[in-house]
Amino acid sequence: MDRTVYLDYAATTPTDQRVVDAMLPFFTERFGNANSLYSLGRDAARALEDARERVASSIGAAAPDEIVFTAGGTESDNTAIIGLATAGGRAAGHVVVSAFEHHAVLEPAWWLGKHGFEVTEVQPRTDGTVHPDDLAAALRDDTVLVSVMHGNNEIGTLQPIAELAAAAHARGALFHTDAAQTLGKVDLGVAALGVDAASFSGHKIYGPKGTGVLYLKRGTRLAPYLIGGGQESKRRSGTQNVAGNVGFATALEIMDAERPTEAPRLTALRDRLVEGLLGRIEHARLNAADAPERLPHIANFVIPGVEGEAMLLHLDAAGIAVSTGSACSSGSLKPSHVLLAIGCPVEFAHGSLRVSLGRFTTAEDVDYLVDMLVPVAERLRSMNPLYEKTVAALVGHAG
Amino acid sequence: MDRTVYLDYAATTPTDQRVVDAMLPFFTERFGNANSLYSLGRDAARALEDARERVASSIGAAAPDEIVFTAGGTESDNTAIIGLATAGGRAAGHVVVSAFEHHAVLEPAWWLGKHGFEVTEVQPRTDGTVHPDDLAAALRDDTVLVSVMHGNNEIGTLQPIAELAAAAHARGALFHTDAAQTLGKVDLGVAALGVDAASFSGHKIYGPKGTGVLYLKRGTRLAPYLIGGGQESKRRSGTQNVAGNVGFATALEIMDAERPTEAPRLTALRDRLVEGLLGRIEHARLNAADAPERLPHIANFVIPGVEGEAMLLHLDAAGIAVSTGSACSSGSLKPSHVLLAIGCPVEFAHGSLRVSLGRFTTAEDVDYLVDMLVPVAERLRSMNPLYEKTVAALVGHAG
Amino acid sequence: MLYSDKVMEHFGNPRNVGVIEDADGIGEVGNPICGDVMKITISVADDRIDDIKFQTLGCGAAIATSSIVTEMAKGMTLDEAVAITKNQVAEELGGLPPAKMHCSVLATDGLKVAVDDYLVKHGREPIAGPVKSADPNFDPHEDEDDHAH
Amino acid sequence: MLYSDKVMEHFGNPRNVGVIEDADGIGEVGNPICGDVMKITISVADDRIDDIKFQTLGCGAAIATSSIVTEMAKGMTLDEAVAITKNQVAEELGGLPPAKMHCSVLATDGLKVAVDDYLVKHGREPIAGPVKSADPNFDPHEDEDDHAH
Ligand SMILES: Cc1ncc(COP(=O)(O)O)c(C=O)c1O
Ligand SMILES: Cc1ncc(COP(=O)(O)O)c(C=O)c1O
Repeated sequence: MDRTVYLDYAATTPTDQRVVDAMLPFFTERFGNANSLYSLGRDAARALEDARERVASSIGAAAPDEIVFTAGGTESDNTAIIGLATAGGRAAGHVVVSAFEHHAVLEPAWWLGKHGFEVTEVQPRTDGTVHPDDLAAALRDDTVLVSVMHGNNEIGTLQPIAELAAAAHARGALFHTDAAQTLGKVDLGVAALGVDAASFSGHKIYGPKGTGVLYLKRGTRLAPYLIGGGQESKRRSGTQNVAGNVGFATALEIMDAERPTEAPRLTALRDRLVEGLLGRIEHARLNAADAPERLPHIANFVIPGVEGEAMLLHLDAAGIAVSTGSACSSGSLKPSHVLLAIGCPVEFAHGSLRVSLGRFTTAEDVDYLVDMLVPVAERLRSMNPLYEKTVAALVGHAG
Repeated sequence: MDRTVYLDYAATTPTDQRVVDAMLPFFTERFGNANSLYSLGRDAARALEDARERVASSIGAAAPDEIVFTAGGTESDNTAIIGLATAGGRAAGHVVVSAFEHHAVLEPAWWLGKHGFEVTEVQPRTDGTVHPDDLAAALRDDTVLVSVMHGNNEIGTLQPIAELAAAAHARGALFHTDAAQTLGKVDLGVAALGVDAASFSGHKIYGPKGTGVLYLKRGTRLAPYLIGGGQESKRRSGTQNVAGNVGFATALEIMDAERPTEAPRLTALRDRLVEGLLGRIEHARLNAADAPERLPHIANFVIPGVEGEAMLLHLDAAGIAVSTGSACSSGSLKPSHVLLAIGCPVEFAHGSLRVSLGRFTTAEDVDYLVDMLVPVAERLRSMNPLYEKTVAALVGHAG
Repeated sequence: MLYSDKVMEHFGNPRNVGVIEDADGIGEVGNPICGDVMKITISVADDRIDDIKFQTLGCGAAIATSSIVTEMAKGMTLDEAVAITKNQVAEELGGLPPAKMHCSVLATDGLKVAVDDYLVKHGREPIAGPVKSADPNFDPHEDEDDHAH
Repeated sequence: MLYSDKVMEHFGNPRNVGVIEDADGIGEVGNPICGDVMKITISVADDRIDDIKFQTLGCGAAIATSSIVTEMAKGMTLDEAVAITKNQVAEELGGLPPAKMHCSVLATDGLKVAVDDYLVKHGREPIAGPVKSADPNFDPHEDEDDHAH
């Protein structure tokens, strides 16, 4: 295979060389423990605080101490959901999450549901958006926490966070958003969003894997999740990953610097992809096509009559990396809970294709994907014993 | 300041250049998400599984799937303590930990104590060792979990884990050990130790910060702590830090390869330090001096009449990095819980000095520390309004 | 989750794809809700599987197990074909990831149903015992621990 | 936790270290169990602090605050000296880490006790109100959240 085309930037990104360069000194030279008093430790602490300030300033936090460094989006989400709900020893209450959250939010919400809390899942509508009215209807007097993600990782729809947060606050609940997919990709100010907490992940923004941030608005009580030495002002224990956190801050700054040109470039590429793919693959559909707002870099399709994994493997043989459903539960037989939540029929959800573009994507890459997908879809459909039935049903529906 | 002498290897280590080199490709080139199906993802998965096998083989695990990669010693400890105690939905029971565990074990044990469990802290004896008889006396019919650290991070004493684990097993309890300080530094076989779970940290073995491992014996039930995408066979969610985990495995292999020469070298340096320091600093004492077994690289002293932080800062001015108490709670006014647990009087515990040696330590470094400590101790004692009283008390005691 | 080379080879170049017109036996198993559907058609001569073809909607393992089972069955007596176990299919492919073991059940089930169909159509005794496995879409992850923190 | 340059400068080169023989007033505060002990000796002339010396067992901040408080107090009237607040001490040092604010209390307390000692010894009215702060070893971390998971 000659060509390699990576189109799964929503799953993970390469660490930018500039980020690696910024991290390198902290492995071998500036390796101190940021909690040590001597000069090597103070140097590490200064680098860490500098990284904290840079992150705070990028997301418009009121102060650097609103930034807690974690080991990833999952840890940030777990900490936020369980830590906010149980802060101050609270052992009961009502929690609302959207039904198409990442599992890093859903699982801790379900955990709460088994441990004294009641959990409501708000359904997004078919446009891939959680509507403030639907959230308002789910809120109760004893709702303590609401979590709705900023940008959905599978279908790329943006949620009206400011309105949702206002609705939650109006009922006295805290509001958390999982912004792992939006950080760096859209203008993101925590004050404008009006959230109490937000989760971010380094490896989605060309930073290192195993790094993350939890934004925690000043005065927001949190039961820390990782406990021990009391680092991060007692909000997250464990020796800080100075290199990783410097990498996170550096990656974010690069995103910020390049966004003015990068966002429109990706949007144009995405539109080219959508047009090309829908034009050439019969019966293909763009999921959540009528979303009011979407991320520039994610497009999610249903290719009826085709199974996702088989499609992926054939595209892989052509050097193309894309994903079906979410990347984190490969081997799972379950169709994407996100697609089901927005009303995609389960038999089509098995044939979903998520394409996500990034820093190194070109128009040729996008065209190549479409060119390669045409024969793959044809081949798999010809092997599908039910394909005729499927098409008949589709045409019936569409009519 | 001309000379820099790092003598705090128990707090953290520089990442070995060979480890950095092994990690580098995984940032920019081999950056796939290990859960992705396509070739870049499979490549990452293979590197991850390879790292898992190397770690498993180093610690003598029965199979690679006994290795769970985490983001550090703290996360491994939290996961083990809470995850083993609450596995299968268990909400009550008795847990035993030693009183001089790292806070990454103590805090989750205390958390369990507030959430349905009963917790007993076994006191180590003045030799810095938890005696199997003392553990046996603490065990009950409803004891579900015992955790005693392998090597103490402050005083460097080794615990008789095999005997302690046997005692726990005899009463039907699981046994976990925090081996963050012993991994790579002593021969460590989980089968010989007979433990059900063990925690390790990358940055203590010249690997990257923010990496760790939880060894989990096959068949041991665990309630996962970080939850979400179900990575690490559902035992630890979050996109795996492939670079970091490869770094961990590489660091461990280097430790294993060099231990035959490094352990005796460090032991000799440590003995030289103990002799030099006790010979030249009046009234200084080695803590847990009569321990049956100790780590080659840690020595902990009490310098009566001297306050630890002030001593550290003066040594820092001479380019020396050492620690007092544990590194993770700087700013804390509390004297080391470890020293108190082994019976060190609180007024002396404020004047503790932990020196920990490592790969780049030379005899000159050790001598330099002693040379610099002599005037520092003199100066601080001369500023201590109670020094005469202290000495009188000491001489009385000693007599 | 990594597939063996043999799985990938069969997935990329599946043998015996298609439908035998006027087949002697037809087996259709799975359903699109679960994401796996397999159709096997066989022609039988002298109680041996003379020709066999499949169509499969499903993942890489589903296609590879379908392919290999047709290869294995071709030329076998009906009794031999029916005796093929899911473990033999997996072994023949150099192993399957645990999460994908159910696919080999799909393949052996499809074959059994096709043979059964032939037997019934020809007025013979159907296969003894259940033809299809209880739950070919058994999810190996469902046995997960209760999360507790 | 980072000290300001000024803290480090006073820690490294503390002013007025020692004990005034035949001091007019002596203040001793803190205790070795808490790890902080400070002794201030003053000589007084014309109701002014003519000379002042200290000895301190304690951390960097304890030594630096002791040093600066002696510099500040030297030449002050007794009333002025007694009025020095912990915040003034911290400010004069370019700030103190939150965990170390209690050290500035130790320093002002030591000074007050020494002045009080002088006043009492000289048959004068002692300082109005409590001389020592309630709890100079107040731990700022004790207000931590309950951990819950
Ligand atoms: C929306 C969302 N939340 C959380 C995560 C988890 O982040 P991480 O992989 O850093 O744990 C991801 C990506 O995996 C994500 O896309
Ligand atoms: C004995 C022990 N356990 C746990 C830890 C915590 O490890 P980490 O810093 O990787 O979270 C440390 C070191 O900080 C340690 O020395």
